[in-house]
Amino acid sequence: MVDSLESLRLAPLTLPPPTPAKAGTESLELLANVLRWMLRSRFIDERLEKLQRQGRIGFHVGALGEEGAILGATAALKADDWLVPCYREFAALLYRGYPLERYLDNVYGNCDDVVQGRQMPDHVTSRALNYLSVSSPVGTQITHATGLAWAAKLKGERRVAAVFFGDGATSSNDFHAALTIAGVHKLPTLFLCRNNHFAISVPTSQQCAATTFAAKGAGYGVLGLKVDGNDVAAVVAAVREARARALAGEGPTLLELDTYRLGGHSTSDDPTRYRSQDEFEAFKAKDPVIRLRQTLVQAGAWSEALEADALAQIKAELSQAVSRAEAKAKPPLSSVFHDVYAEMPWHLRAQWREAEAACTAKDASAAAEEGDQDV
Amino acid sequence: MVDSLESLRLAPLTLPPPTPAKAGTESLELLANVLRWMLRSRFIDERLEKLQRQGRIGFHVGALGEEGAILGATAALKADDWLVPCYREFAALLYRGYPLERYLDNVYGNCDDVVQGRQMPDHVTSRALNYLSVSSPVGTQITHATGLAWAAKLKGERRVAAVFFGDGATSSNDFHAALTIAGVHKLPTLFLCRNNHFAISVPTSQQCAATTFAAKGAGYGVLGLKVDGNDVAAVVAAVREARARALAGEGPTLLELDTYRLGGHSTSDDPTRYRSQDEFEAFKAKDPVIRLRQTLVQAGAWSEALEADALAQIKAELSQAVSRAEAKAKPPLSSVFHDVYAEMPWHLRAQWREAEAACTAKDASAAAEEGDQDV
Amino acid sequence: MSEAVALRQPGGSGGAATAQRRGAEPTGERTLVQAINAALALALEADPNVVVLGEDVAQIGGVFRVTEGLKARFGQDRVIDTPLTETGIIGAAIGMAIAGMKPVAEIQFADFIYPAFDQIVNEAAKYRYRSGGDFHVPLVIRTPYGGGIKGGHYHSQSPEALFIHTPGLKVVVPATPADAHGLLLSAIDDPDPVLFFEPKRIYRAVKGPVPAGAERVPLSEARVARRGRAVTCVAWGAMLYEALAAAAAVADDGIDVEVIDLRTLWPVDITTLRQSVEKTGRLVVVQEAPRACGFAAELISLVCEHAFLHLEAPPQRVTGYDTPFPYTLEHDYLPLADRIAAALRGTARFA
Amino acid sequence: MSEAVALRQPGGSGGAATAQRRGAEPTGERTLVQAINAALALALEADPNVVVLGEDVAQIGGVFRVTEGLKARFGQDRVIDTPLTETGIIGAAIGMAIAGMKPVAEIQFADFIYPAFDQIVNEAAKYRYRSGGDFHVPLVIRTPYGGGIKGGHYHSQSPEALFIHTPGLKVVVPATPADAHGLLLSAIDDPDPVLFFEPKRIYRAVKGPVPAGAERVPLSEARVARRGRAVTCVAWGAMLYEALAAAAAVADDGIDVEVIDLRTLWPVDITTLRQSVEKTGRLVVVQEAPRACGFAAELISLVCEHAFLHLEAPPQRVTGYDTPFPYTLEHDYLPLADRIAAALRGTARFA
Ligand SMILES: Cc1ncc(C[n+]2csc(CCOP(=O)(O)OP(=O)(O)O)c2C)c(N)n1
Ligand SMILES: Cc1ncc(C[n+]2csc(CCOP(=O)(O)OP(=O)(O)O)c2C)c(N)n1
Ligand SMILES: [Mg+2]
Ligand SMILES: [Mg+2]
Repeated sequence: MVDSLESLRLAPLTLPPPTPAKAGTESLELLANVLRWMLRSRFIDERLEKLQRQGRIGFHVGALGEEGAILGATAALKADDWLVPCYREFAALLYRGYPLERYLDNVYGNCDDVVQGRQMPDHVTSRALNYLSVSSPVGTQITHATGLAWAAKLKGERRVAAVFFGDGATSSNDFHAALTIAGVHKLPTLFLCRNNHFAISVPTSQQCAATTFAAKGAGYGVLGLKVDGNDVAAVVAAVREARARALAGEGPTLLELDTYRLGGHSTSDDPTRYRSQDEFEAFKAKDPVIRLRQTLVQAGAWSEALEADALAQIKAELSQAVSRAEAKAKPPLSSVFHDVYAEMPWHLRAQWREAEAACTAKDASAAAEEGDQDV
Repeated sequence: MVDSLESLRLAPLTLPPPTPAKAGTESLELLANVLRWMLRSRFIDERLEKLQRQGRIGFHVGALGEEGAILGATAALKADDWLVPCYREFAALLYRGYPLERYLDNVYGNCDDVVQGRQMPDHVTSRALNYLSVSSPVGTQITHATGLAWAAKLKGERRVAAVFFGDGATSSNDFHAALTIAGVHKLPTLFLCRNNHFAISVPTSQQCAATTFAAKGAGYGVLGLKVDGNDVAAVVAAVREARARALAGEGPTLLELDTYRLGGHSTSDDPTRYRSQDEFEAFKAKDPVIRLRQTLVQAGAWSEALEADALAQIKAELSQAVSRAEAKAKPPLSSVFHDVYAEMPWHLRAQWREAEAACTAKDASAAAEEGDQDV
Repeated sequence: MSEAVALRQPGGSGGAATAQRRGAEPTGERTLVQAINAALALALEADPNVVVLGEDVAQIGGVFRVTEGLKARFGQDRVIDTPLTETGIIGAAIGMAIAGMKPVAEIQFADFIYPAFDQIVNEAAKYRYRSGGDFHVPLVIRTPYGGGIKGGHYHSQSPEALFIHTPGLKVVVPATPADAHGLLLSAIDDPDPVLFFEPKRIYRAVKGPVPAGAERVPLSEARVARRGRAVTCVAWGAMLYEALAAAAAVADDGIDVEVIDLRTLWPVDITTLRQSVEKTGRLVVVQEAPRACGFAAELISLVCEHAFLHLEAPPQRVTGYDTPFPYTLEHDYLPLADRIAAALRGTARFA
Repeated sequence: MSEAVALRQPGGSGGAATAQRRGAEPTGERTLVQAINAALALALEADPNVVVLGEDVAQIGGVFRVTEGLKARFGQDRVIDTPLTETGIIGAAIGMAIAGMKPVAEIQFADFIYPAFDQIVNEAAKYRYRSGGDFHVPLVIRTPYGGGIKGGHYHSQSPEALFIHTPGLKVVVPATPADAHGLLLSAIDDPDPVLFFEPKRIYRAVKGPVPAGAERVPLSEARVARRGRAVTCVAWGAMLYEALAAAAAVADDGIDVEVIDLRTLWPVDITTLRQSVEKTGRLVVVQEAPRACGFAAELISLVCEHAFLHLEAPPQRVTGYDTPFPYTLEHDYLPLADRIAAALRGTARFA
C-alpha cells in the first residue's frame, strides 16, 4: 500500500494533469461530481466576497484555488468518518449534505444559525454530518482529531478522523502534540495539511525550513506524503489509501496537499501587499478547476452544458438562500446565556435577567426619544 | 563538516569504546579532565541521595549514567557560550567554575543560596557563568536557547546557545517551537537531547514512534544527529562540530545524545516499578565512566592513583560544603518579597509588612507557650 | 503547628470525617488518595466509555500513586500513559469526549496545566456554546494542587481563579475523602468540563470514611464544616483544616466561627454563602493562591452584591502573597491557621 | 449609541485628548494605531536592542497595520515575521530579553495568547525571582484586545485578569493616543515583563494629540478622566469612553460622576482609587471581560480593604457576562454606556 502512495508523492506538480486512468479506481462520475462542487464552492466564495464588500455580511474566509484539495479529500471519505475542519472548508460540509440556507444562516449569524450568531461567519458545525465545530485559534482542531480517532479505535468502530489545517498550523503546539500521540498509538487519523503557501502574509519559506511539510512525518514515526493538491484525482487516491491504511491498523498519515490560495486570506486581507503578480499568475495557471475540467472534458465526462447547468443551479440556490437568511431576525437575547453549560447555573440566570432589564430600558429610552422627535 | 558528523552518527553503540584517536583532535588531557568531573558528579549524586534519605535535604535530581553526555558536551563549549540547563546538569555548572559550596547552598535553600531558597534543590543559576536558571516545567528552556542564539546573531557575537533537554521534552510545545524558529532563522543553537530512555516511567517507545529523536531534525530543516552519548570522545567531537557549523552560519543542530539513566528519575522515584533488572544490567555495562576510564587507562592517561586522588578530593570538598551549607540560616522573610519586580510595588511592601506581623505574632505566641511550659 | 493541623480531621457538621474522632475501625478509613482511586475504579467499572490518561498514570499509577492498580485491573487501553504533552493530553481528551467517551485526564501537577491552557479555555470551555449545543465535552481534568509539600514555584500552585474566570468550566476542590469520592463521581457524570483540583498536601494526611457504594456528592453545594454565629470563614482544599484549626483557636477567645467548605468553587453555592454572612455579618476568605484577582476577591464581590447591608466589618482575605510560591519559607507564604486566626479576631472585634 | 460613543473624545482633566474639542489642527491629531506606531519607531531608533517580532508584523505591518512601515525603515532583522507559534514568539523573546535585548512581541489577538501562556506565567513572570535577580526579562507583549469589532469568541477577549493574578507581570491598557504612546515607551523601558493590551475597538475611532518627542507616561499612575463628587466610576481601554458617556448622561440627572482611567491595571494606582472613593463613597467598576474573577472583583476587594468605612453603597460591577463573547449580539454583551448609566444611577441613589 505504501508503495502506491510513494508513487503519488513523486508525481510532479506540473501540467498537464494526470489522466483519470492514473487515479486508479476513481470513477469519472465521482470526479465530475467533485468538479461540480468545486464550481459551487467558487461561486459561493465570489458571491460572499461581494456581500462583504457591500457591508451585508461581516466576514468571509474562502477557498479560492484550494477547492481541489478540500473537495477531493472530502470525496474520498465516508459519511461516517469524522471530518474536522479548519475554517476554510465550508464546501466540505455542503458536500456532505448541509443545507445551503443553514450555511447562510451561519454567515448572517441569524436566529436560525446552528450556533445562534455566537461565532463569526463560517464557524459552522453539524453533529449529524460528523463535522466538528470550527474554531478560530489555529491548529487546535488537530489534537481533537487524534482524540476522535482514539475513540474510534477504542470502541472498535470502522471510521477514521480526517482533519484539515494549513501550512501555518504545522507550527502550532497542537500539530506537534497530535502527531506525537497518533504516531505512538497508531491512531486512524488523516492529517490533511492544505499547503496554500501562506499563513496570512507569511510564506512557507518563513514558516519552516524543511523541504516539505510531509517531511515532518518521519519525526513522529508517521508516514508523510506530499501530494499535488491541485490534482484532484491524486488527492482522492491518496486520501483513500491513507484511509485504508488507517483502518488496517497501520496508523496515521500526514498528507501535504500542495495547493495555492488564489484569494486573500479572508475578506479582511489584501494579498497584493505580500505577493507578486507574477507568482500569482504562475499559480493561477495550475488552478485545480481548470485542470480537472480539462481532464474530464478530454474523457468525455464534462461539457460546457453541464458546467452552465451547475452554475445556474448554484446561482439560483444561493440567491434564494441569501435573501432568506438576510431576512431573518437576530438570535434572541437568551442565546447569549444558553449552552454555556448543559444546565444554566444561578449566576447566568441572574445575568440574563440583568441583560433583559438593560434591553428593556434601552428600548424604553429609544421609544421615549422617538416620542420626543414626534413632538 | 557534515560528513564527519555523519560518521559519528553511524558509530555503533557497543563496547569496546572508541580509541582516543577516533576522537580526532580531542586531547587526552581534556578527556581525563572530563573523567575527573564525571567521577565528581557521580560522587555528589550518591552523597546527595543519601542526604535525602536521611531527611537532611528535601530532594535531588541526579545524572547517574548521563555524566558522559552532560560533561562531554559541556567540555566542547566555550565559557562564553550560553548553557541552558534542564534540571539534571549541575555538574555542567560546577565544571564551568561554580563553587561547590554555593551549589550546596542551593540544595539546602539557605540564606546564601543564589535564589534565596525560592526554588527546589538543583534549581540553580549563574549569570557570571552564562548558565541560565533551572525551571521545572519540561521543555520551556528550549525556546529560550533559540532566543539567546537569536540575540547573539543579531548582535554579531561569536557565541552559541546550547540547551539540554530530555527525550520526554521532545514532545513539549517548546521543542517544536524552538526548532521551527531556529531552522527558519538559521540560529546558532545546539539542541542537546539527552535521550536517557525514560520520561520518569514512560519509555521512549511510548514517547514517540520515530526511530530516533535525531530524525525529528528533518521536519524543521535542522541537521539531526544521533551520537553515542556514553562515548565521551564522540560527544565532544559532535558538539564541537555542531558549534563550528553554528558559528559558520550553517544553522542549528539537533544532537541526540543516546545514554541511559542509571538512577531513578529523582530521589522521589523508584525505577524498579517500570524497568527490568535485565535491561538495567545491560545498560550498566555501557556506563560512560567505565568506558572512558578504560580508554584513558589504555592510552596511559589515567591511573588508579589519579582516580583515588580525584575521589579523595571531591570527598573532602563535599564534606566541607555540606557541613557549611547545612549550618547556615534560612533566607530572611524579605526574600519572599524581593525580586518579584525590579522595584517592590506598594502591594508587596504591604504584604511584606503583613508577613512580618504574622511572624512576630507567631514568635510571641511560641515564646508565650515556652513560658507556660517553664512554669 | 501547620504540619500537625494537616493531620487533623475536619470538625463541624459535615459528618464525613467524624468517624476517626469516634474511634471507628481503621478499615472504614481512607486517605484522599485512596478515595480518589476508589472512585476512579468505580467509574471505570460502571462505564466502558471512561478512560484515564496522563503522564505516568498507568505503569506506575501516577507520581502520587493515585491511579495505582487501575492499569492492571482495566488494561492499558483504558488507563493510558501518554507522551509528555499536556496540549496533547487535553486536546486528545476533548476529541474523545466529543466522540462520546468520558476521559479523565491527569495533569501531573496543576503547575503544568498551562501548556494545555489554550485547549481548556478556548476549546473545552467554549465547545458547547460555539457549536450551539451540537457537541459538548464531558471531560474531567484531575490534578494535584496547592502547596505544603516543599515543591517550590512549580509543584505548589493553585490556579483555580484562571478557570473560574473562564465561562464554561466547573471547578471542584474536595477537602475530605468522602467528598473527593462523591464529587469525582459527580464530575465524571457531568456533561461539562470539570477541573478537579486535588489538595496534595492532604493526600495522605487526612483520613476519613468513604462509602463503599457510588453515592454522589452533588456539585455546587457547599458544606458547613463548623457552625458558628460570629464570623463566616470560607475555605477549600487543604486550607479547610487551617481554617478549622483557627476557628478552634479563637473559640477559646469566645469567637464563634462558622467555617464553610465550598467543595465546588464554581458555580459557587451562593445560597449557603449568603445565608451565613447574613447571620454573621462578617467574612474572612482563605485562599492559598496569590491574592490579586484570586477567587477570594470574587467571593467578596459576590457578598457585597448579595449581602452588603449585612456586613458589619470589612470582608477580609487571608491568602498567599503576590509572589511566586517559595520553597524554604513556604510556611510563611501559606495562609496557615495563625494568620487566619489573626484575621478572624480582627474581623470579629471590628466595630 | 455605543458606536457613536466610541468616536468621541474623553473629557475630564487628562488633557490628552482635549485638543480636538478645541479644534486643533488635524496634523496634531493621531489615532491610537498611529500613536503606537510612532512609539515603536522612536524605541527602535533610540536603542539597537529593541526588536519587534510576531506573526505578520513585518511585511504587511500587522493585521491592524500597527507596525506598518517599520520593516522598511529598520530592516528585517529588527522587525521580524515569525512562524505561527505564540509559544515560540514569547519563548524566543524571553531568551532575547535575557541576553540583553528589548523584544516587543506582538500576539495577533489577545485571544491567541494562550499557546504562550506557560511561557508568560511560568517563565517570564518568575525569571527574576527564581534566579535571585541574576537574570530578568525586559519583555513587552503587545496585543489587540477587547470586543466591539464583530470578532466573536476569538477576536474579542479581554484576558487581563489572568495576568494580574500572576505575580511578576505588569499590565497596561491605554485609552488615549497620548497614553498609548507614553505608556508604551515606559513599558519598553521597564525592566520587567509588561502586557500591553491595545483596545482595538478604538484603534482608529479615537484621535488625539501625541507629543512629537519621547515623553514617557509613568506606569502605575491612573488618570482622573472626569472629576466628580457623587460616584467613582473606574474604567480602562475602550470602556473608558462608555463610562464617560454614561457620566455625561447621568449628569443631566444631577449625578456628578468621577471617572478614573486606570491606564496601568497592575500594579494598580491604589492612591488615586482610594482618594476618589473616600470622597464619593460610591463605586462602579466597568470591565469588558466576563465577571467572575475579573479585575473588577479585585478592585472592589481592594476598596473594601482600604476604604470600607467610606462606602455608602454596595460597590457595583458592570461587566461582560460569564459566557463566551458572542458575535451578533456583542452590543448586548458589552458593558456599554446604557448599562453603566443604570448602575451609576442605582449606586448614586442607594441609601
Ligand atoms: C493561535 C492563533 N494564532 C494566530 C491566529 C491568527 N491567524 C488566523 S489564520 C492565520 C494563518 C493561518 O495559516 P495556515 O495555517 O497556513 O492556514 P490558511 O489560512 O493558509 O488556510 C493566522 C496567523 C490564530 N487564528 N490563531
Ligand atoms: C510541562 C511538564 N509536565 C510534566 C512535568 C513532570 N515531569 C518532570 S520531569 C518529567 C519527565 C521528563 O523526561 P525527560 O524530558 O526525558 O527528561 P529526564 O528527566 O529523563 O532527564 C516529567 C513528566 C513537568 N515537570 N513539566
Ligand atoms: Mg496556509
Ligand atoms: Mg528522559
